[in-house]
Amino acid sequence: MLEIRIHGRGGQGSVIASKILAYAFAKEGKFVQAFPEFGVERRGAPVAAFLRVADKPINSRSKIYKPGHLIVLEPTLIAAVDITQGLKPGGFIVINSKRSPEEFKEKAKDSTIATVDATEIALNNRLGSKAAPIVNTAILGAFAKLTGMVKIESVIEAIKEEVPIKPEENAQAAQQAFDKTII
Amino acid sequence: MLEIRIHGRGGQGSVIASKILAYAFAKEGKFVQAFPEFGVERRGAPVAAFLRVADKPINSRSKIYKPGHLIVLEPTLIAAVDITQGLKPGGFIVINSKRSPEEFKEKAKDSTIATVDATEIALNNRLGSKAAPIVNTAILGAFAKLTGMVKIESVIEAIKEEVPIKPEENAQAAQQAFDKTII
Amino acid sequence: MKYTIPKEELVHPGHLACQGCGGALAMRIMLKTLGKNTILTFPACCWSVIDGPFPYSAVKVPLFHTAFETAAVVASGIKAALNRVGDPKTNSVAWAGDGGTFDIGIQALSGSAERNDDMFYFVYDNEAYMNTGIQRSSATPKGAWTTTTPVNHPKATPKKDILAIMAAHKIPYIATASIAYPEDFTRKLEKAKEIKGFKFFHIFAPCPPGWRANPKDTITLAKLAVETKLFPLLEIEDGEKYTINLPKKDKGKPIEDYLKLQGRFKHLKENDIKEMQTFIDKKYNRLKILEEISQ
Amino acid sequence: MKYTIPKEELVHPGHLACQGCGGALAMRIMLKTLGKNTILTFPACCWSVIDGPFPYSAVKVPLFHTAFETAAVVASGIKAALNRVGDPKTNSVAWAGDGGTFDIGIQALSGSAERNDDMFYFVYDNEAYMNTGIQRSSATPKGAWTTTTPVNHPKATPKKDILAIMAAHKIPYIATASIAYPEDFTRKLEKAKEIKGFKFFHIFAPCPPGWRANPKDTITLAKLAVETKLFPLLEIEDGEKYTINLPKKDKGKPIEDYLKLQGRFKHLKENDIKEMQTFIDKKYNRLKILEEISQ
Amino acid sequence: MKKDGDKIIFENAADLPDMAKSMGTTRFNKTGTWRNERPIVDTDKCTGCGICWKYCPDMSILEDENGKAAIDYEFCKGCAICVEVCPVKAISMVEEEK
Amino acid sequence: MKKDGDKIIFENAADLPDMAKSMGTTRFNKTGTWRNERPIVDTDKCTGCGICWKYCPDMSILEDENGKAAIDYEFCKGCAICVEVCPVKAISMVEEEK
Amino acid sequence: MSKQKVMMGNHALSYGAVVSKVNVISAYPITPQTQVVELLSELCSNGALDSEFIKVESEHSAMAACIGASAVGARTFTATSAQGLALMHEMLHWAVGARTPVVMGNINRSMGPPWTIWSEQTDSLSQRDTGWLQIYASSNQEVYDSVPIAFKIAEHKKVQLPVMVVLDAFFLSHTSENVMMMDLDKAETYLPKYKPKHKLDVNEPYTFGALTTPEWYYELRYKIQKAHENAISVIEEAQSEFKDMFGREYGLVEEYKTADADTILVAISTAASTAKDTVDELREKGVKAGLLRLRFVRPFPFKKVREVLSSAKKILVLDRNLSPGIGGIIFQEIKSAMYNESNKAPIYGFIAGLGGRDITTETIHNIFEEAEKQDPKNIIWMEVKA
Amino acid sequence: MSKQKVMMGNHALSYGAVVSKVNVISAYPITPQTQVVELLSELCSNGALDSEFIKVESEHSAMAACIGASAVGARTFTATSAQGLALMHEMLHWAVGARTPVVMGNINRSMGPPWTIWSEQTDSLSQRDTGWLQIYASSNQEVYDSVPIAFKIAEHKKVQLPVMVVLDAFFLSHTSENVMMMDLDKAETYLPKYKPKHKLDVNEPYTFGALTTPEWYYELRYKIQKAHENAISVIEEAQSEFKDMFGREYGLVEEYKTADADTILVAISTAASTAKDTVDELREKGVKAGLLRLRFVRPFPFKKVREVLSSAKKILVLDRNLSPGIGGIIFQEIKSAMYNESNKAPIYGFIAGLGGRDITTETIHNIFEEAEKQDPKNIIWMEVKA
Ligand SMILES: Cc1ncc(C[n+]2csc(CCOP(=O)(O)OP(=O)(O)O)c2C)c(N)n1
Ligand SMILES: Cc1ncc(C[n+]2csc(CCOP(=O)(O)OP(=O)(O)O)c2C)c(N)n1
Ligand code: SF4
Ligand code: SF4
Ligand code: SF4
Ligand code: SF4
Ligand code: SF4
Ligand code: SF4
Ligand SMILES: [Mg+2]
Ligand SMILES: [Mg+2]
Repeated sequence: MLEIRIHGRGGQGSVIASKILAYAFAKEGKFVQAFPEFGVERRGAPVAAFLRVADKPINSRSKIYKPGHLIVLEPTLIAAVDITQGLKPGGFIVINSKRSPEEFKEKAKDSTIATVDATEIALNNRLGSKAAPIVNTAILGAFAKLTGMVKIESVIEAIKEEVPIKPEENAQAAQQAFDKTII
Repeated sequence: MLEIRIHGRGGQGSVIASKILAYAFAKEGKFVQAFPEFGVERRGAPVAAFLRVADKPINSRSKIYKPGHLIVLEPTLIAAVDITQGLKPGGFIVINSKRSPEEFKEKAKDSTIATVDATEIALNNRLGSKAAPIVNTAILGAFAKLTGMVKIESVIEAIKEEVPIKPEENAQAAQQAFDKTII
Repeated sequence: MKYTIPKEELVHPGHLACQGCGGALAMRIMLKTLGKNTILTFPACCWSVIDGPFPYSAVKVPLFHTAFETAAVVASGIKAALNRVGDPKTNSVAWAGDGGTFDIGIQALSGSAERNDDMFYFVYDNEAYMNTGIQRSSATPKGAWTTTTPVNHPKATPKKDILAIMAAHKIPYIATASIAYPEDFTRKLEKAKEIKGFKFFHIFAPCPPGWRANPKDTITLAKLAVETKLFPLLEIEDGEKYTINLPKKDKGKPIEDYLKLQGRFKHLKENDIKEMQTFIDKKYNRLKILEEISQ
Repeated sequence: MKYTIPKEELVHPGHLACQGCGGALAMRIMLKTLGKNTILTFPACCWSVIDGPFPYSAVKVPLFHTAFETAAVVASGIKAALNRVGDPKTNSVAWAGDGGTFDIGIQALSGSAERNDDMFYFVYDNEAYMNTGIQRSSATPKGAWTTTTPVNHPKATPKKDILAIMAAHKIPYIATASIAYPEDFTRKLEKAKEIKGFKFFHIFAPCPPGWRANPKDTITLAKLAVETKLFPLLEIEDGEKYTINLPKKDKGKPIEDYLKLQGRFKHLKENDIKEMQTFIDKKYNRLKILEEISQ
Repeated sequence: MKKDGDKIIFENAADLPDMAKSMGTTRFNKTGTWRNERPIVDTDKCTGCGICWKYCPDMSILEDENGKAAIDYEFCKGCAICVEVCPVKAISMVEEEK
Repeated sequence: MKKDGDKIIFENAADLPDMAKSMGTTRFNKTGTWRNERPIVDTDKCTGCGICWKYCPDMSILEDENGKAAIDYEFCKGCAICVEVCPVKAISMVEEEK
Repeated sequence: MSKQKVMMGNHALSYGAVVSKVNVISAYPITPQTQVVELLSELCSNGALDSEFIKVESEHSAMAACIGASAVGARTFTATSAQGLALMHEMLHWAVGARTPVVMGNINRSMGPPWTIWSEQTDSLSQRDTGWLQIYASSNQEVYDSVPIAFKIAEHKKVQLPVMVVLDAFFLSHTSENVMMMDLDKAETYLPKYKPKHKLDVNEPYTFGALTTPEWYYELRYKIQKAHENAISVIEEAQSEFKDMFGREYGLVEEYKTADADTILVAISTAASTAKDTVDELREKGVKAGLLRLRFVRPFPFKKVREVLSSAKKILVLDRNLSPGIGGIIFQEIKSAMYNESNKAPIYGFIAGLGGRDITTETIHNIFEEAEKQDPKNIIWMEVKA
Repeated sequence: MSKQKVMMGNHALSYGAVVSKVNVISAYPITPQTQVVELLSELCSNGALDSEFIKVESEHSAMAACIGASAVGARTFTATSAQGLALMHEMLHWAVGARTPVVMGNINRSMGPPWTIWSEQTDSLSQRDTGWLQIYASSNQEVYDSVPIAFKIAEHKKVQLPVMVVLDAFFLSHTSENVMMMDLDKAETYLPKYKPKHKLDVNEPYTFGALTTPEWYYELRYKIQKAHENAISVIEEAQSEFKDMFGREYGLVEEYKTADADTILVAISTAASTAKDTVDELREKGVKAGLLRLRFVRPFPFKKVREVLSSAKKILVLDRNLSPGIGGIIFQEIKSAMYNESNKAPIYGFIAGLGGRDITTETIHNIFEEAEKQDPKNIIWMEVKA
């Protein structure tokens, strides 16, 4: 069973990212659970979302404490919260950042890290504004690239079906991120 | 155990009569229960009230179906409702009426009947108006006289303590009724 | 016989109202005018008893008895259902007492009014909780005795101004009506039938036992309420257009005429009565001004 | 530094309001003016979260969190208790959102107002249920998007006129206030402190996420609401004496200035905006008339 | 469910509707028994103006064959409103038999 | 109940009050982490008029020793209201470190 | 120097509040409770009771006002019935979570629809999961005495929970009985002024009821459960002190001829009182019958119930209430309480008297008879026109 | 031609209303239910659902509006949670007495105060005495499917009672899972238009709910009890028809490895789902564990429960709810249901997860372990910081 945690800020679409990714997995015949942090977080405050993926129906309906993999929508969070809390060794981490993966290496020595400048990609596709870029779709492309767990085609299909506003642009952002991911 | 039923019209004070009589009995060391008909009767509609009296605490808290004795505040009711329903033979009946007890004999052959013109007594004591005389205290005097079960002094004491408006006049009415009761 | 209001009766005799009940008469007039194509909702109030015990009823149209605080919204629900599974032309009518309107039902009422649901709301105002035995409501006038406002502490605050509250909701039609003026009441009902949206009627309905009055004086009292300007007959359209129908003359009868027929005001001192008169005059003047500025 | 409103802070930083929350600022101003001798009651609203999780709190005075529909009456209960077992001079203050005031709490509010209980009631109006994620309330303006009034069917009925409703209750003091005009707000609070009875404040409190606005524009929006006459600053005494404080000039800024900063109005067509402008002008004129006739 | 005149008679629970659905009318309830006094119409005086009819809360004013007011004693509760409102004083109250 | 700076630590149920009675303050919650951008005061421009102080919803404008505005970065959420309201444009937003 | 009066249950309840010197009352009228609001209004206005009476616009507000007042440290009282109790429901939960020791009288009336005003315990028993303590009285004397006892329990530092004093519509509420009145001073010795452990106080400002995450909510609930468990001994103390001062003795339950009984009937309220006569009659016939009346339904007197029923050969439960789907609530409670016990005597559940249908000594005779014929798995309906 | 979607429980619930072609919706937002009102608003406004949505000012009004609409013969739906459900309480009783087949989603959230938004079943279980049927789902597929099933049961002439479809806050409401969608036409074949037996109709004008004296109120309540009893077979039929049409099978209860189990855990909702993993793990270790999930709590599936538990040597009940004074509600229900049975295996009651505290497979392991050490007379609190 895969267990993934997504970090972002309230209002950035971490939960939607988890849902789209879940849908992409479901399209490939998987059983999925995607859920937000169960809290009252406000816009701006650090938040998380979660995802379980398995080959058979998932009975366990409790929270995820030891994720195998991480997705980080917002690099400033790395200073603000302990993103690797409970992280199992040997997993994947995707970070929205201009920087190279190596620069994050000390955070999680046992993990394979990739970075992508999802912010730039989002803005290039006119997703959101400079103050509030919409990076949650782009980063999923990077996740597909880094992990190989889900096909980029499934991610793109899921985006097109699930995102009501600018589905094409979002899909394109995911594809571009897929292409530009630095591992 | 004594079980008594009082007949009147909504607004005539049958329930108060039952309470005062209960209090009079209580003053003589009895255990009592006084209660109205449990209904939604409106002013003008025929209503009833009830009274239980015993020498020891009364456990039974159900209604009275077979009263031993009756008190009738309003003679017109005799035509309107079956006042002797469930009445046990051999009891007492007090009726507010100008007429003689004999005229009611056929209604309850086994009972001892008394009449008193409580309406006139009430009006003489300035209790209520002609359209709505307050006869509920006067008739209790007649009850004491007819049955001998309770002393007129107890009735009068109870009236004085329990009736907030014109207690003296009400007490006097009871005494006069006591004196004028025709058996 | 001359019939100045619709002849057909949609209320059965044998109902359980007290002798001389103003609320019973109000229903009689309302129902005969609105007609058979009407579904009624009653919250708890005297009319839940007047209607008669199961398996009997006093009304000839469908009636749903509902919880005390829900009259308006149940009528909203009924209307929504009529729009989907019935005849949208059927009138949905909430009929409530002052307690069910001014107090415990005001929230649901405010909600239905805010949504401007297409329905009628009638309050028959007897100025207290009568069904439970004469406790104060917020419709009880200042100074009145009730069993919860004893004569040594009669009601201290004035009657809640339900008309102003409803007018603030900007609903299309508000009217006052009186059982003493059935033709005026009928005319307003006919007018309201043609209006889509929320229609609110405030009906003055004397209650002999509750007011410690003689049943025979019910109509006299209702008439005096209008003639003393205590309860002017009026209409308010869209919350702003005021029309005063009655009394015609600005100088009304003195309020004593009305008070002296009722035991609930017996304890009032001369000064109290004077204060009441001032209050009435002031309120009426404000109505007059509101009427003027809406011309 | 120049302090034009009381300096002491009775709200702690670290509270959980979103960036640029108008409601948070409203509380800050209110509390520093009313002062420490105050007991607060909050029903469910953003402030139940802003206040912080147990065992923490953002306010420096006693606070009782209560059920959504009960703010006013809990404050009434608190006041009654203060009269018997505490200091009758302590302010009892209900602080609620527009949903808790215009909708689910209006009945309790109406009850406390009718009894003229000696207390303060503040509604910070962000024009929707924000705590639960931007659903329409009856304070949502006509035409606005919320999650329950989607853009193809935006809110169809106008904002409920809570001022008129409260004025109909004839309470001693009603005021509007804005976070953009703290000195005006503070002045009104000082005035209200001296009045015995029910005091009602309607505070305009922009909400960046709920209005789809930029947090930095919170004050700008609040100011524009006044300047466009959408939300005039005023006082109503005894339900009848109206005083308009601001805007001074009768000709306000056009409503577009206000609308264009907010995503919730993005879908509006030119005609809709025109209609809104007419509505605002008409309403303001009526206020002017009410002010005139109360002189 | 059976009817006995205006009365409704159920046999048992199965015979009842599923909820309290009233199929009878309050005509079962002869409120004429509530009266202490009864109204009497003086048909000579009565002009048939219909005012008493209009104000009776108990639908107890009927029209007789001459267009005059007639009382339905089965239901009239004796409130005397009709006496009060009749412009020609054609109705008066008399005591019921005791 | 123990305190660790602004944090409150309970041992167990017995250590809790009987109901949710809050004894700590929201200062435990360092909302400075919420910022993507931070306000910077240009003390040369600042006149100390107090307007930014008046409008900050987060009590995050302090007064420095010269009577000028200073930001409390522990709590400032970065809404930029202060930037907007400053009459002399003495405050500006800069990006937080990524 | 106590004085005898003859008074209806509603007045007994009101005078119970008077001897408890309540500070704040908030209530709303409803049949069959109206005499309570009326008498208390009268007493507040003529000075016999020095209390604020907040005349609210609904029962929901009545309970909310009481909770607010209680949170400041006032002794608060209200009374209601059926629909009113149901309308308060959210606030009933609230009073428990807020730990406000409000005392409320509830006059048992059946629930609508259809409209009804007659006695039945469904209204209060269906609040059994809210956490209120519940006292079911079976005489007006007990109603009167139970109010100060209830405050003493509610306000106890180990309890701090609201208490309901419950009485049957009409059978008590409107029935006048002999009641011995307490001396006011003596009552104050029994129940001194309320000194709250926690309260809203500007001198020690705290916030109550803030959002509580999964971290501690669980433990706060645990403490409520503990308070129920603590209440048992607090009640025993409060009632023994009451006996010492006023001579009248109350238990968590009332046992009537249970000691050697083969068949024990479990019941509450006036039906339990009436049942005593039946038990006496059965005893005369040589039947070893007994009666267990639950005076407290919450806290549920597990220990007492188990003790009393430990050697019964047959247990009958009479319910004047219905929880649709499972039958009588007391039936369920008793079966559940007895499950893990060694006595496995069959427990029979009887429904009777819903909607105010009378429960007479004959009804109870019939119950004893039916128990001989019926399967305990069924819900047994007495005198239903089936 | 059913389509797979990944959706949160709140959307599954909403789409359940869509395939049921409801006529009237009235609801009020509350966390964690808001996505239901939001999605249904959207669907009503874009024409995907042809229904009136009455946007009321409170949950009390939401239920009242549904009752009014249902009385006219409309199919009506609402959804709420915790405080909202509690605020409806009087109207919950009303819907039952009026026999209006409203269907309501309830998202389980713990009750305040203190404020909380997290999962716990006390809100809906403490409505157990109102007479509503209650379905507790443990997956979003089940949430979705249960709505049309609920209407089919509710509207059945032998039932005519309102039904609650209950799901856990966050663990289902906000968790997106795979859901197979129904074809709209097929759904309509399964659940045709509602044809009420009784309704408000100007052509056949009757009065509903008039004051009912002790003469017949008792029998009307008896009929409600009978409707609960009838519901059992109606449910079985409705669910077998559902299986035939859609291939998904539901029972009154769900049995998981109970056939030969020595120790059976009884639970509801997502905790029961999680427990399956624990059962599997225990089985691997050779422990004969089993799970009985109550899908229906009302009508209470007496026969099924007794059957499944008839040969267990130990019965454990897991309650994510608290009825203060007695502990877990399901614990009480199960003990009561088993009392007069021949299997007298001890029944242990465990409380866990109140206020949203997580219940993991480990929690359930601990429960199985604790059962070896504890006395069944106690309420056993799991993972409480006592
Ligand atoms: C929730 C609730 N509270 C109280 C009652 C009791 N009750 C029934 S009718 C009534 C008074 C109604 O007063 P009003 O609305 O003025 O109508 P009236 O009886 O005067 O006709 C009251 C208090 C109730 N049925 N439900
Ligand atoms: C009885 C009840 N229904 C619903 C809710 C959910 N709820 C909590 S806050 C809220 C919205 C409050 O809106 P408003 O009063 O405008 O305050 P805001 O959140 O906008 O500050 C809602 C619907 C609740 N707590 N209780
Ligand atoms: S109490 Fe008053 S309103 Fe009620 S039925 Fe009698 S007269 Fe009519
Ligand atoms: S949602 Fe709006 S009102 Fe609520 S805290 Fe955020 S900004 Fe303030
Ligand atoms: S006395 Fe009253 S009830 Fe009888 S006819 Fe006249 S008005 Fe009607
Ligand atoms: S009011 Fe008088 S004149 Fe007119 S119809 Fe009646 S009885 Fe005849
Ligand atoms: S950015 Fe916002 S929070 Fe920070 S100091 Fe400026 S106004 Fe205050
Ligand atoms: S508003 Fe500008 S000038 Fe005034 S104190 Fe703030 S930074 Fe200084
Ligand atoms: Mg009234
Ligand atoms: Mg709001």
